Amino acid sequence: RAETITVFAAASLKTALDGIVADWNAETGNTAVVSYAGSSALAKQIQEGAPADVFISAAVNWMDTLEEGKLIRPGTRVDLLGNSIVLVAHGAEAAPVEIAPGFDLAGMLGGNKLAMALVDSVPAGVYGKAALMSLGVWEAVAPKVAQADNVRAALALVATGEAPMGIVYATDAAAEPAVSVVGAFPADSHPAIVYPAAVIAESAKPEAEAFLTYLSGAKARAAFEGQGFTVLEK
Amino acid sequence: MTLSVRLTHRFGGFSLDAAFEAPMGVTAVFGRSGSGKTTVINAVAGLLRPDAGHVALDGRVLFDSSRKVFMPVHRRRLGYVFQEGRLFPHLSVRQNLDYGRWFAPREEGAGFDHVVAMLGIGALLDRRPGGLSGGEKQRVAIGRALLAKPRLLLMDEPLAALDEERKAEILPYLERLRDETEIPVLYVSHSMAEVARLATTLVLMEAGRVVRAGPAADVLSDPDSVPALGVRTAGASLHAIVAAQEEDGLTRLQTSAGPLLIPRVEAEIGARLAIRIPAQDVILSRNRPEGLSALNVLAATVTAVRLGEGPGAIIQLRAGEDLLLARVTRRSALALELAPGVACFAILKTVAVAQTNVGGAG
Amino acid sequence: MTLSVRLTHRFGGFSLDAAFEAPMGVTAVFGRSGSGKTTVINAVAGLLRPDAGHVALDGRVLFDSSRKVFMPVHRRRLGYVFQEGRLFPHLSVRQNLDYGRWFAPREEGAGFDHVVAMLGIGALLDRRPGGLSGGEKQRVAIGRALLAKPRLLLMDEPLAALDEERKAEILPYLERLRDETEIPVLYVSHSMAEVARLATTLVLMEAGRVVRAGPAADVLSDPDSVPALGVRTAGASLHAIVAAQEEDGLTRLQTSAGPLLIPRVEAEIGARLAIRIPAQDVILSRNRPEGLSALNVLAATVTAVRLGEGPGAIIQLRAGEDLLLARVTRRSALALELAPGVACFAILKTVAVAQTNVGGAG
Amino acid sequence: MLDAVPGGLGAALSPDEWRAVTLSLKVSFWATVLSLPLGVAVAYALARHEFWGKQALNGLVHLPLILPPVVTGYLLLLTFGRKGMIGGFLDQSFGLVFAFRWTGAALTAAVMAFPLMVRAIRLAIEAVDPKLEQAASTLGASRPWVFATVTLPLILPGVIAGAILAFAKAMGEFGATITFVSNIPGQTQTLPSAIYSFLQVPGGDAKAMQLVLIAIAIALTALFLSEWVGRSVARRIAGS
Amino acid sequence: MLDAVPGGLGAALSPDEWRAVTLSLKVSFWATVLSLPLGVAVAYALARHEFWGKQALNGLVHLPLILPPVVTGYLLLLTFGRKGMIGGFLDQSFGLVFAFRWTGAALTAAVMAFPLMVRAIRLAIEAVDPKLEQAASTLGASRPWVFATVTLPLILPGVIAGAILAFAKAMGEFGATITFVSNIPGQTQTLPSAIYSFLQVPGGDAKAMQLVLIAIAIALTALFLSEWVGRSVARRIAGS
Ligand SMILES: Nc1ncnc2c1ncn2[C@@H]1O[C@H](COP(=O)(O)OP(=O)(O)OP(=O)(O)O)[C@@H](O)[C@H]1O
Ligand SMILES: Nc1ncnc2c1ncn2[C@@H]1O[C@H](COP(=O)(O)OP(=O)(O)OP(=O)(O)O)[C@@H](O)[C@H]1O
Ligand SMILES: [Mg+2]
Ligand SMILES: [Mg+2]
Repeated sequence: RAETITVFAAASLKTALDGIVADWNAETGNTAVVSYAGSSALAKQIQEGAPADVFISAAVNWMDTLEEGKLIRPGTRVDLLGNSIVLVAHGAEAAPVEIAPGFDLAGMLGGNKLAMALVDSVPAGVYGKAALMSLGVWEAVAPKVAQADNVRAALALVATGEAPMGIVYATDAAAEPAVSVVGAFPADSHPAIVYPAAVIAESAKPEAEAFLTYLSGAKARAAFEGQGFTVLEK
Repeated sequence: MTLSVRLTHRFGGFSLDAAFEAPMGVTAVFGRSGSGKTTVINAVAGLLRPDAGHVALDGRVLFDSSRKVFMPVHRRRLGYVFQEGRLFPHLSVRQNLDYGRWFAPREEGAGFDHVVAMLGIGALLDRRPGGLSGGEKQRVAIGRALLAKPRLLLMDEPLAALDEERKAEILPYLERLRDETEIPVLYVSHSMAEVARLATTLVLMEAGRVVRAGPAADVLSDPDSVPALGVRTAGASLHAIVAAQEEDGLTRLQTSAGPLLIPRVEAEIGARLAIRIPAQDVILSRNRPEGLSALNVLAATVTAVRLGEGPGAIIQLRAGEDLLLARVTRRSALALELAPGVACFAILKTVAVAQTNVGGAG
Repeated sequence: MTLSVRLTHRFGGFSLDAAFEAPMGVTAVFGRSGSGKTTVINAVAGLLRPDAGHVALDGRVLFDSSRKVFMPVHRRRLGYVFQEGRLFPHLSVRQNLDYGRWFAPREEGAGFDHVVAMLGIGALLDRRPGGLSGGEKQRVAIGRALLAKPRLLLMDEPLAALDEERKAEILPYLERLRDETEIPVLYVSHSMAEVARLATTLVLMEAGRVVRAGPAADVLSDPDSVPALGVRTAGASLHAIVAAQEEDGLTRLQTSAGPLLIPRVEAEIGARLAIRIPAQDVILSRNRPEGLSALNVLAATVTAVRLGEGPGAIIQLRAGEDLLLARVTRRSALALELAPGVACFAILKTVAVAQTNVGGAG
Repeated sequence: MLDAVPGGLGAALSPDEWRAVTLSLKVSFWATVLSLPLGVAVAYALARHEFWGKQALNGLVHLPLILPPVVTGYLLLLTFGRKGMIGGFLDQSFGLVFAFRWTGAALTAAVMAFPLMVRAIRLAIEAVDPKLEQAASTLGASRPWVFATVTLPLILPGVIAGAILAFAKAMGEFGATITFVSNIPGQTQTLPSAIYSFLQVPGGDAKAMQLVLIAIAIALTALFLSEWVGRSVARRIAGS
Repeated sequence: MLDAVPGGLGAALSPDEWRAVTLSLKVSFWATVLSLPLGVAVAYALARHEFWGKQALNGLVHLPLILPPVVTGYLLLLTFGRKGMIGGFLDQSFGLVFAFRWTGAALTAAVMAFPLMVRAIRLAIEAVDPKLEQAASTLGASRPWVFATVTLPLILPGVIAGAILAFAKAMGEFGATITFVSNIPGQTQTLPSAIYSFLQVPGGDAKAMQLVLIAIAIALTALFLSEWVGRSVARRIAGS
């Protein structure tokens, strides 16, 4: 008997997840439909009783909130994916930058802006700010930060040359030909970048857990890695 | 059916305080520009809620400030011909004409084709009001009001935009309306010819007040109302019966003062007519004149003489059972020694009795 | 200054094909409702771009379809009094009146206070047009046009919404305008009294065509134009010189046919006047009548007799150097054996010469 | 019908994308049609009546214009969601569910477009000469009849303008919709939501632009249609 | 001035939030004021003239209504950014920079609000009787004079309505603004951006709602003011 499950997923997962869902549908005969939106909107919708079966968040804090609210099925939460943040610069062949404590990012920017996602609310921005703080350069850079409402918008600012540099996910940077990655932030300079996933408490469909399992499978792993994510081991 | 009106109302600098009765027939409201005629008619229509007063049509109360009665406009069943047409721009002429019929009872009344033919608007039926000339618009507005089969017709200078011939064509229809139906008409006009022809009752207004009101014949033949009417518009009416249709295009009438010849009137022999004789169209003579082109000479007796402030005098005459007014110069009045009781002859040109001055006896 | 007009234009079912010259003075355009009067005036104003034709004012080309000249409205310097007022609702009466003055040259012309007093709108100056009565609106519209100091005045039934007295007050001003300034006036009216009094030139229209045009005196005294004018509006003009102001309120005039007494006219002794005598106010007699209240008897000779289709006849008379028209019944015409060459007397009531029929000699 | 659109644009769209297009049309259509009577009524009340709470109503109508769409969507989620006050009531009483259904998308679109619709209609009503309405009532027409036979036909161009404006707005509405009903393909994924999804991932721009062009084409068609209708109505009124 | 607002709301706001409030006011004000003349001109052209490309202009004006705001913001970035065609030109020729400046936020707000403004004004113009304009021209007024002395005063209520609508829309604009000029506290962080930020983190709702109330208060004040002005203008016209 074919079943339809609804997956709420962070918008940045779309490319990889669309492929995986197509495979899963074909293999199982079930149907998974994915609603892509910002993690905060999806989480709030789940709080309001959205008919979701699986939630894949880009923000740990929203998954924590749902868990505290007993809105996810106990024991189903997994840290599905990992990502990293990188410093990008405008142009296909920008010179690499060595990212180390106290590096002169502010000096490199001069009078220009550093594009990031919202540093207090959007995960990529939060991670980026944490990294700059731990490297001791936030104070100097803060006035030069232009915050976009999501990573893609931040990337667009660099791609158009509006801002010479930006901090974005490695996954996003890789696919944009108009920018080049000039440096990666050390993994220990910021909290681990994790995409948690879980089955929603109200979901009555066994297929939801099966889908979650499938996401950790080999085929899915290949698809995620193809987009630059790291698939975290359980 | 009788309309009774008692109103007071204030606008900024203007205050209205008017009361009159409008019996069956046409009640003309006559007065200068700004004297409050439209205001009165709007209050009767319910478009204006006056400060105080009482309006009743045939016993049915339309407005009573003391009892807080105010009947909504659409329930009053009036036909209002506005000073400025107010045709519906989005409807064709035909649809404009039909508008009131949706709400009118199915009872018989003026037929569509009849009204259209009478007003000469047959060729316009499929046009929109936007492209009509001023007179065409007003004719359609009259038709629209008539076809709503109203219990009271309100007309605010309905013919002002029409040419004389068109007026002469429409007036008889308004007369027939007056005579054949039981619809009272409240009629505002600047034209004394119209008023005198149509009005059975006359209300003279000045600065928001009614200065004279009463049966039109009385008001018009009273020398004292001449100042209010304006000297050039005064005149009285003769009652007459159609005696014969002569072959040279004249109609012979019988009045209590003798025979009268006027341009042909389409009326049955024996029909009763009222002939308005403007005071300034009457010439007086002490002895019976001979060899004049004027065909009508009536024997009369002077009943009153009113010398005006200017060079004129108004002479009231009894001719048979009717009263006539004649306007002559003060000089002639003295020369002819006109005084109450004096016998004289009133000379009247046949052609001076215009179509607009002949009406069915009101 | 001369306005020359030659136009053709089509609207759906209506086609206009009119040509006339309007010299200095007042050119009245007269015709039934829907005959195309407003269309002509709009084309002159530039509000309508006719299909073809040529309009020039005093040699300045306003429109020429062959040369593709179309002068924009605001450069034509016209004063247009519209059939429906068209006051600016957002401006006070004073600001409405002042509107055209912004664009008018500073040269002298009708003064503000003068125009306001003449039109009796002094009390309205600070009001908005919204609350004005119909007649009040029209008076303000006239004032606004006059104060724009136009090179040509276009008036589309400007007095239709006014009462007789107000008309009588405004008409002399329009006459003075005609006589004292060099502004030609194109004047549309349904009222022959107005037209006859004001017009120096008359253009009769019927169904989009000019059926007669020429000096008003000629057109009006020509028995052949009676059908086009309407029998009741025909009449001719006598030229006269003020001879004396009598003490009983009459003015004695000298005409080429003899003396004439009319109600007092405020004019200098020696002033030239034109007196319109409506055809239906004239009584004819073969022998000099005695003892009548009518004070004016002029010796005359019949020059033409035109029997109408109805019971009437129009008699053209020569009285001194002027032509007169008299409307009598066919029966009287036969009884008095009126025929060209016959001598007779024209009887005229003094009071029949109304203020509106006396004009400065045009 | 839409599948018949030949070549280029159509051929390259996935079934989900096609569904987003048709869903957007459906949502915008119903949002416009169903809110129109209310829009006319509110516009009439605001234009022609004085009543207690008029300014409050006026403010309420305009709120969606003033608030960031996300906020409006969130407020809708809180009130019309299944756990929300009104949403819960409607669900239990009439089985009418908005949350995460296309009906919710329509509700959102209607709410977001409402101020535009009301403004346009209200201006049209204010331009109707009350003297014409008076004339109709003297001919025997009661208030509702006057409205139906005189006011409504005269404001038709304004109503059409308002409706099309609302339709266009509904076609473009995104922030509130995705916040309230999420972005579930085939159920609540409208064209703008689909565009958003593509803009969120690397390499999605081309696809997004393709959908943007479709959105523009639809909205402009509606717009030009309304211009044409409005003009022919105006011409009819001006006289044949 | 705004700092003087006593107690409650004001007291609880951080300096950055205050700056967002004042910036939003500044951005909306200038966006409205500066686009108004163009709005009137475009509305007049659309209402009263036939010209080549009229429908294209009409479509262009409406685009921001139809497009998801992100797309509009992105297109603005491409054209008015410093590397963009127009933006680069303006920068080099006049030193006028939009990117990351409040001027850019104002430009975005103006663009987004433009269709609303034009619609409102256009409807008002269409309601003016051309016969009054004709009357003015017979009195010697040239086209521009007629416009200034007759048309403009008569459409004033519509212009005010359009301006306030635009102002309200500008106060609420978020998606296009943040995409084009991003969110730099004190420079381009408008009230909606601040609200959005709070909505992105768990537990930020209360703070967001506080800002929402401020936005509502400002926009409604403008709205009621416009109602009042519009009404008193209408009353003046109807006759004292
Ligand atoms: N709404 C209003 N506000 C202020 N004054 C008004 C209003 N309506 C009418 N008036 C004034 O009341 C007076 C009477 O106006 P009304 O329209 O009744 O005159 P009317 O006798 O019909 O004049 P006309 O013959 O010129 O039409 C006028 O002085 C007019 O200015
Ligand atoms: N825009 C238009 N479209 C179609 N027909 C028109 C238009 N304007 C005028 N007409 C027609 O042209 C004819 C002449 O109209 P016009 O307004 O010139 O008449 P008029 O002589 O001024 O009449 P009135 O004395 O009634 O004002 C009428 O039959 C009218 O219906
Ligand atoms: Mg009146
Ligand atoms: Mg006309």
